[in-house]
Amino acid sequence: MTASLKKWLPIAVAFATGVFFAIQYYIPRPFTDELLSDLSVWFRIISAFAMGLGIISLFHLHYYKIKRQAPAWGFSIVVFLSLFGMIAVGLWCLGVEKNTDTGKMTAYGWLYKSLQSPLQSTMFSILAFYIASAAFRAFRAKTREATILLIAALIVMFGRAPMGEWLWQQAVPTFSVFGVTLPPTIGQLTGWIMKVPNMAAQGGISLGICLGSIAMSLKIIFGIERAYMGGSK
Amino acid sequence: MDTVLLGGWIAAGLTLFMYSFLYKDNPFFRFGEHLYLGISVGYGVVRVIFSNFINDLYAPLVYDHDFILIIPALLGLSLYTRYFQKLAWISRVTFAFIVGLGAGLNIPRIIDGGFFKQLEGIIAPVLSETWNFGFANFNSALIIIGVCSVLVYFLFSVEHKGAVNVISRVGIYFVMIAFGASFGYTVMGRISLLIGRSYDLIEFSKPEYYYASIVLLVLIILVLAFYEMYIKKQDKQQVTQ
Amino acid sequence: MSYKGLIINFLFLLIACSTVLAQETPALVAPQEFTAFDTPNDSGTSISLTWKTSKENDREGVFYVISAATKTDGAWVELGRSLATLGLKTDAPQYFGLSDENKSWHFFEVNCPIKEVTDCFTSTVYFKLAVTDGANSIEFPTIASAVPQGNWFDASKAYVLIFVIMFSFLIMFFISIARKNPNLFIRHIPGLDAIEETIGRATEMGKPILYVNGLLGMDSLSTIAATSILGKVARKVANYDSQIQVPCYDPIVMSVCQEVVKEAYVEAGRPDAFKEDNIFFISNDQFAYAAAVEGMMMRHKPAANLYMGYYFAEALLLAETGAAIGAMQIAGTDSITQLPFFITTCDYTLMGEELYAASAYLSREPLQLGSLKGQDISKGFIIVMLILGTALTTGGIAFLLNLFKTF
Amino acid sequence: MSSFIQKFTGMDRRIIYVLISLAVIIPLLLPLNLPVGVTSEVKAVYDTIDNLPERSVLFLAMDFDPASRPELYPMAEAILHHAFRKNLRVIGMTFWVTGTGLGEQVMVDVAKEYGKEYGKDYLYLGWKAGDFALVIGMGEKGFAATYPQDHYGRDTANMPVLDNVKTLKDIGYLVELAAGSTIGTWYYYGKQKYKFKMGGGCTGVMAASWYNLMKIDWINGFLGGLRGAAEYEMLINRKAVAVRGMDPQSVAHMLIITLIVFSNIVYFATGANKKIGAGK
Repeated sequence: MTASLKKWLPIAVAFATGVFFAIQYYIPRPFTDELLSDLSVWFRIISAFAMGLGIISLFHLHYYKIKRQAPAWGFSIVVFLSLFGMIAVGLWCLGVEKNTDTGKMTAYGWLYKSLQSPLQSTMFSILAFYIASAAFRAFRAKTREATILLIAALIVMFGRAPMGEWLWQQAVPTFSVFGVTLPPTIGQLTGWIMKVPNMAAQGGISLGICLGSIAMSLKIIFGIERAYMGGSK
Repeated sequence: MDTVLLGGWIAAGLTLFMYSFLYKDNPFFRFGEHLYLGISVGYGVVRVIFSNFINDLYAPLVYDHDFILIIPALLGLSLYTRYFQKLAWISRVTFAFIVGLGAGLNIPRIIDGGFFKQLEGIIAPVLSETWNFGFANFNSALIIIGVCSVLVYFLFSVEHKGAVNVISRVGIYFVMIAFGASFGYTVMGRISLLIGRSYDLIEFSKPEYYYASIVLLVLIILVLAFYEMYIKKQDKQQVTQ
Repeated sequence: MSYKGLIINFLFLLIACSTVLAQETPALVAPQEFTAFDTPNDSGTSISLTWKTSKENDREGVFYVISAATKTDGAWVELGRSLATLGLKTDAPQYFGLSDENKSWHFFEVNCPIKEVTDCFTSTVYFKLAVTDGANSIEFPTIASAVPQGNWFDASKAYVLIFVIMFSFLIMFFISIARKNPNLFIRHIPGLDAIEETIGRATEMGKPILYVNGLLGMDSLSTIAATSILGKVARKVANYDSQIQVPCYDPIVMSVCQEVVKEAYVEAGRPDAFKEDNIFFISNDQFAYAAAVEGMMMRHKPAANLYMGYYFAEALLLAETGAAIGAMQIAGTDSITQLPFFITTCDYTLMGEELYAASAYLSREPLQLGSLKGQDISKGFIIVMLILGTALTTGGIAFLLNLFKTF
Repeated sequence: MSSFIQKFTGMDRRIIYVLISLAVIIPLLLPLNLPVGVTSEVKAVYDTIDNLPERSVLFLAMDFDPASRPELYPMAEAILHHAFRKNLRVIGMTFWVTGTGLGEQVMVDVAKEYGKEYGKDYLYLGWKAGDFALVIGMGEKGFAATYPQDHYGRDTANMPVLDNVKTLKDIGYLVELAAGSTIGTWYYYGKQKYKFKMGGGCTGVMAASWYNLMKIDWINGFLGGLRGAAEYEMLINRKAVAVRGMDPQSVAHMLIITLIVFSNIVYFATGANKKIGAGK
């Protein structure tokens, strides 16, 4: 009994929730919309509980690093100090970042603004360096595909920079045929690439993704895809 | 020391710590990385406690007697059955709920907003009303060709030989133009981020902040140089774990 | 007053009169066929009013005035004025479709609750229509009424349901075929063929494999696809007696991954080799996660990095660091914005739908292959529809295009 | 010679990093002031706002966080300047809890310049948990019912800024400034059902796919990245942060282009392509 329950209960739950919320879309009743709103609360409650799993995992990892005095275990102490420090300050400030009456930032808000925010922005901005080195390394006209990739990238980079537009204007003479000015400006060319070939590829890829993800949804609802329950058996 | 000044020094310092990774992995970066890890998880925990636990669960349960919320709470708690081998299967019910929910919500919305909208956007006349072939018509024709050939590339159960191969190659060329273009377009976005950081660093190098950025930059470079010399003397194995 | 002045005055009067005469426009006529009805396909919060357009009324400066009451002899409240040149049925194809008829009907939607009249759920509301050009006003003789009702099925979305049913049948059909004939052809996907080689290489080098599951939660289909691939990869890793590390962004995804990898080790007959600590949570802050994984890569120097699932800006942060340490990299994502960066930094990239096809490809289970075949048939169908639709639209027949119109 | 190629093509990436930093910092300190051309997708957003009748409502969803501030904040600034000049009412909110402060800052700062009054001319709803449920709420029940209190905890029910605008159906235009995938929430749970006009602004990386969204009519126009913001600044004739940022952009773009072109010239001129062989 339990063996089959173990197997079928999750599949039944996935089926029921899946079918219900797929059908909800077709029922124009206020209560179904309310249900959908309530559900987002359910979802937040579940993920709140799940956060505990994350903390346990993190704690476990760094606790053992310190205990075993693994190489560079000192940094694990940094994790603990900053983690518990932040939690303590946050609790003390009741999770409020800015006092809306006085407009003053609390200690919790201050920690976010002067520690987490610059760290976040800096990690993000490292992409400026990486995108340059990736372009330098990867954009070699080795194959036909690579060449196309390279040329499209060069045109768009040129066309989106005001200096590129200006240089193009200076360097490329224009003439008029049947009232049409030729050649197009680099900005127009960029716009055309974005709006025509780019759009075609985006359209094709996203249609494929739509089909793939609808099929995946159906497989989940019908219990064909069970990987999320740990294996197909 | 007032908090603005302190905040400036900390922000400038942490920014430079993280950038030092571009040179190589080093203790400054590792400190920044682990600090960031702890702070970010701590921030998340506090948010979860106040907004999810108290606002979404505790308050409605205690004040509004919204007892239906016990169900998600139980689903959430059941995640912890994983730590007991006999009960571990219960956590799968929660997984199934979340996965089923995602699947159910996605089906009609993807079909309507993604699939049909997309098809509607693609179909356009390839000849004008007076049966002329203008630039706009050329573009619509090109889009149709592009979409179809990309779709042919994604055919999995057909061998890509002969005509199918040729068409799918055309599809790949379209894809490459699109990816090259979005790569080129993104360069701008990423450089903007660096500009944003630079504004801040320039701000922090002003006299009001006692030249924080510049002082810290020099200090970090000096320490890194000494660190390099120190490592060279050590056995390499010990530091590259 | 001199006679001269008299003449001038007279002339002025004449001009003034003639301008008035010239501006004399057709008189207003009473609106026709005024009806009120419950708006279809909605939650019962609106009533639709329609009436015929007319040449005499539909011009600049003329308004239709709509009033409502809960009793025929009750207090009438003016709801709104609709400019006579605006407000046609064609504005609301979600209710009335795309018929040409719609051009000759006016349409006005009354949203509930109606201020100062009623909250209107399941109670009859009466409507009066008048037309005015400021000076004159003519009322439609009869009063229209309707009861707003919630509907149980949104018929305007029926096409979505039809598509789902057709698609489900298609997939079911091919699954049943695949059951009988499990050797369905499936084309090569180089990125997936390379996984085996990658694991072998990692084993030789005695280094771990890093598997990243994307940055979305378990409710995302890309994440589900990624965990499915993780199961297949973990099984191979277990066979080779290699190591796999899975840093996670979401605690629920982490738990699922632990289950999946554990099960894979059990299936491979090596449950003892499974280490739960290898699948761990990092942070739910995007860049804290990226920084930590970058640091891990620099220190542990994994032989291979696999990125499956949905990615945001961290894609290039991870993949470029991976390239710098010389790891073999395979990515698979349906995040179109990040694909260009994986293409340029990884050895192999699964694009879009290939991510969803991967678990079928790796497992070769008939159920999965069948659904893949169903997807392919749909793609063929789309191509035909697109070409046909284009041809028809070019010929001036909008039938197929209208079929795809969403409201 | 071949050793030079190896040195160049295998050039230490750290040299590139130094060049990029210089390309950004030097033009920031010594501006060039190049003109910025305006594209049709930005013009579409500008025109929509420009043609809104006075006192109609512009809904500004500022779904970004401090990390994306460099690209999206200037957009919010420029659009708000335009809206307040045109005497529109503005309702602001955010789905990103970490961006709550940014949204408040930009609204208050710009409103102050035009002497606009809080609660009458503009309203900031701030952040609230609920995600798509909030969109459904604002569409079905209305703003005041979904957000009984604004960002400052004041009651929204009787604010003049909400006169005659109860739900999302009544707004003039919704502008979504997105650093992530929130546009889907606005479309699937909002526009698809309540049929309001929508435009937006996005980070550079998302722009390529937003052209597609424009084609399939999710939005009628958008501002793509910092360049989009700069174009908007040109349109409203108020050159600020974004236009200033175009100089370092230009130099960095040219640097990367030069690097790519040069590396390809070296690659072909020396026949390295033949030795290494094609293929990925």
